[in-house]
Amino acid sequence: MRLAALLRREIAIAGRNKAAILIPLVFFVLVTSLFPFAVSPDADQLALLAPGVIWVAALLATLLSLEHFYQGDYLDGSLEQLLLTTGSPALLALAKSIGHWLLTGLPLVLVAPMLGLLLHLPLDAQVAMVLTLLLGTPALCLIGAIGMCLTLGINRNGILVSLLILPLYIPVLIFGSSGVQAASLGLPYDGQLALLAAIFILALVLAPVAAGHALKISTS
Amino acid sequence: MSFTSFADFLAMGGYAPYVWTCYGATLLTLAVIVAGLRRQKKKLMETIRLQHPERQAVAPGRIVVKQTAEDS
Amino acid sequence: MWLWFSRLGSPKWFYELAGRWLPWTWALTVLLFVAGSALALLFSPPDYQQGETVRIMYLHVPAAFLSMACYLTMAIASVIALVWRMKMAFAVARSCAPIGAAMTALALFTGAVWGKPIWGTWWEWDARLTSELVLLFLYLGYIALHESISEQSQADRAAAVLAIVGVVNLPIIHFSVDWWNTLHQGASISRLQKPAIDASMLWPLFTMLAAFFAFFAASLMSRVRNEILKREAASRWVKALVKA
Amino acid sequence: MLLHGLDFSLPEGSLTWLQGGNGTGKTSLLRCLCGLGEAEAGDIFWQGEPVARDPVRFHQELLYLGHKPGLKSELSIAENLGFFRRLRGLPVIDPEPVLEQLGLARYAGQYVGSLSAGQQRKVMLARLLLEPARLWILDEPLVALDHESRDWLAATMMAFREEGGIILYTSHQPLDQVRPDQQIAIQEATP
Repeated sequence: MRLAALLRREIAIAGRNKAAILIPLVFFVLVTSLFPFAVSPDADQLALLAPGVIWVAALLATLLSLEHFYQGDYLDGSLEQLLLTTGSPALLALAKSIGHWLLTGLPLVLVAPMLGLLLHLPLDAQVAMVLTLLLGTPALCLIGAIGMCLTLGINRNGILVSLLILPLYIPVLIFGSSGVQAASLGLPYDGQLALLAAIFILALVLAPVAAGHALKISTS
Repeated sequence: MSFTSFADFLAMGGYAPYVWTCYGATLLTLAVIVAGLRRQKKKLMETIRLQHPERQAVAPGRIVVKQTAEDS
Repeated sequence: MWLWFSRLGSPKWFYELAGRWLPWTWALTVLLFVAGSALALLFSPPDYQQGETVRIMYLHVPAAFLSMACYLTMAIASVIALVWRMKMAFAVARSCAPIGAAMTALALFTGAVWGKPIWGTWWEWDARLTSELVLLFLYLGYIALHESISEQSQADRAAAVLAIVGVVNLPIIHFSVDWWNTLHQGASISRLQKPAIDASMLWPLFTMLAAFFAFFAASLMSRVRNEILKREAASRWVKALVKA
Repeated sequence: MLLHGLDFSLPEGSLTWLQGGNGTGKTSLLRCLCGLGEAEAGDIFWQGEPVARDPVRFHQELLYLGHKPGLKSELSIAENLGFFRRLRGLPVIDPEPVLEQLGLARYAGQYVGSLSAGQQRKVMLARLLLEPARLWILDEPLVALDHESRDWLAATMMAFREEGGIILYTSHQPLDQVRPDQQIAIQEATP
């Protein structure tokens, strides 16, 4: 119930500030469309690169959109009030992560097929891309929350968050992009999906606790 | 002894550059750590010494509870 | 035991105790290194496959082992620090980071150089080397976070949380890197396999391992003493110490 | 360590003025009491129960107003106040009557971002009447307040105290309209 109230608040704030929600999506598309220029427009080469490129772009988009969901509340003092009124920092961190996923992670998943087309990704790989992103982006949001909450008190912490979080993103990246690669070769990829799901559940249980603790530290 | 002569020892069976760079790197790493320790200590001692005479570290303030008018 | 544990918590007591033990530990470190190097370089046979390059193993394996052990120490100290709020444990955790980072860098360097004759390239995305590389990023992340927060106790606690999150992630990263490595390279290419170690190689390896750990103990104690000075700068005993 | 010798209690239905110069740790003390700061030693009790055992119960009955208003500038006054009630698990009520008292009724639908600093603080103070709490911890509530608002705050405080509420507030000069039951001073440590 309190979680619902927090989510309503996130969505209401995001509703007022649509630009901030579109920016990660534009970034996602932009980063992906850099690669035809960097490598070559040739379909086969792009198809080979597509899984990794789209996954890295999604990962960076999630990472860079973290700040919007945490820094604002920290600076205007509402984060403290949220901590006091909801009472449990872990719940607050969880609500923030879900809000972040709903407003950034999910849109990435919906846009991914279009990018698959840009990079000539075969159809069944498109399906794998959506599935792996569907399982992977929540984990990225949850893990990212820890790094963000740890560095709230530090100004100009954008780069620092990336340094702290990217190593923790590696397992998700490995299983995510290899799942799509397997699909594009016609191989089964349910193993990758299972591992992604495992990481997601682990993150769902543990990350909010760590992020909540980090919140308490940053606001103390 | 697995080497017959000193020259043989230096040559390291043809792998001299690899083996000796590794041993050199190890020595360097250990030296860097030890140097870092000493530099940290020296810097700390200086800052504490500088800080010590001039600025008295802020002693914690005491809380005094004064009961004002009891009537209200 | 509990008295000892709580006594360990008092910085002044640890400072003096470490002070007494340090000279002996450094002496032991030097002794072990001399003995270890002699065994490794002179009194052990070349490998029938790798020839003399096997002598690099006596550096790479202890360094890699220590880089992992150092992170575990850091994480355990962080747990103790956060749960029992022990200032000393924060000092220990903070002191481990630079030593661990240096050891990880050394393990990476020696691993790469050791791999050159085998694989012909200076860097090979071998599972173990890749895990070491990620471990280095974790160390650098820890140090960067600690240095970016100005207020001492906030920096300590934030870094402690990061260390714990890191140690939980380490096995996952290790597993996924191994999995990724076998996926792409297949097990055929000889990984940085330690050659079948026969007895004559065990002694140099253990001695060097002991030397590295002695060095770890000595440098950690020294660093913890420095961290104590930094944290207890306002206390009388530090001032007396500095004045003396 | 910033402060020591902390041993005071806030009885039911009391108003306590925490007085102390700038940078003596007033804010840190208040934040510690709310559970936002880390107290190195000692415990905080709420109705005889240590807060650490059940912080949620304590926070439900606490209202802490700090330096920053804690309002989202993208949302309107009504939405901000509404969310605070929703987060406490309370049904949203129309803030009109309270805003009326503070002369903000006309702005209810306006974005908080378009308000002046003084008005934003008034919106923050409106929470005193919109969120039921038994303990008010107010950090420099008088800052940037005009005369009417000071009277309104004094009256609100007195009413709350009559109902058995507990108030602890910091301020350079005391709120002259109402006599504090207890006064806590932080003595500068003489070097």
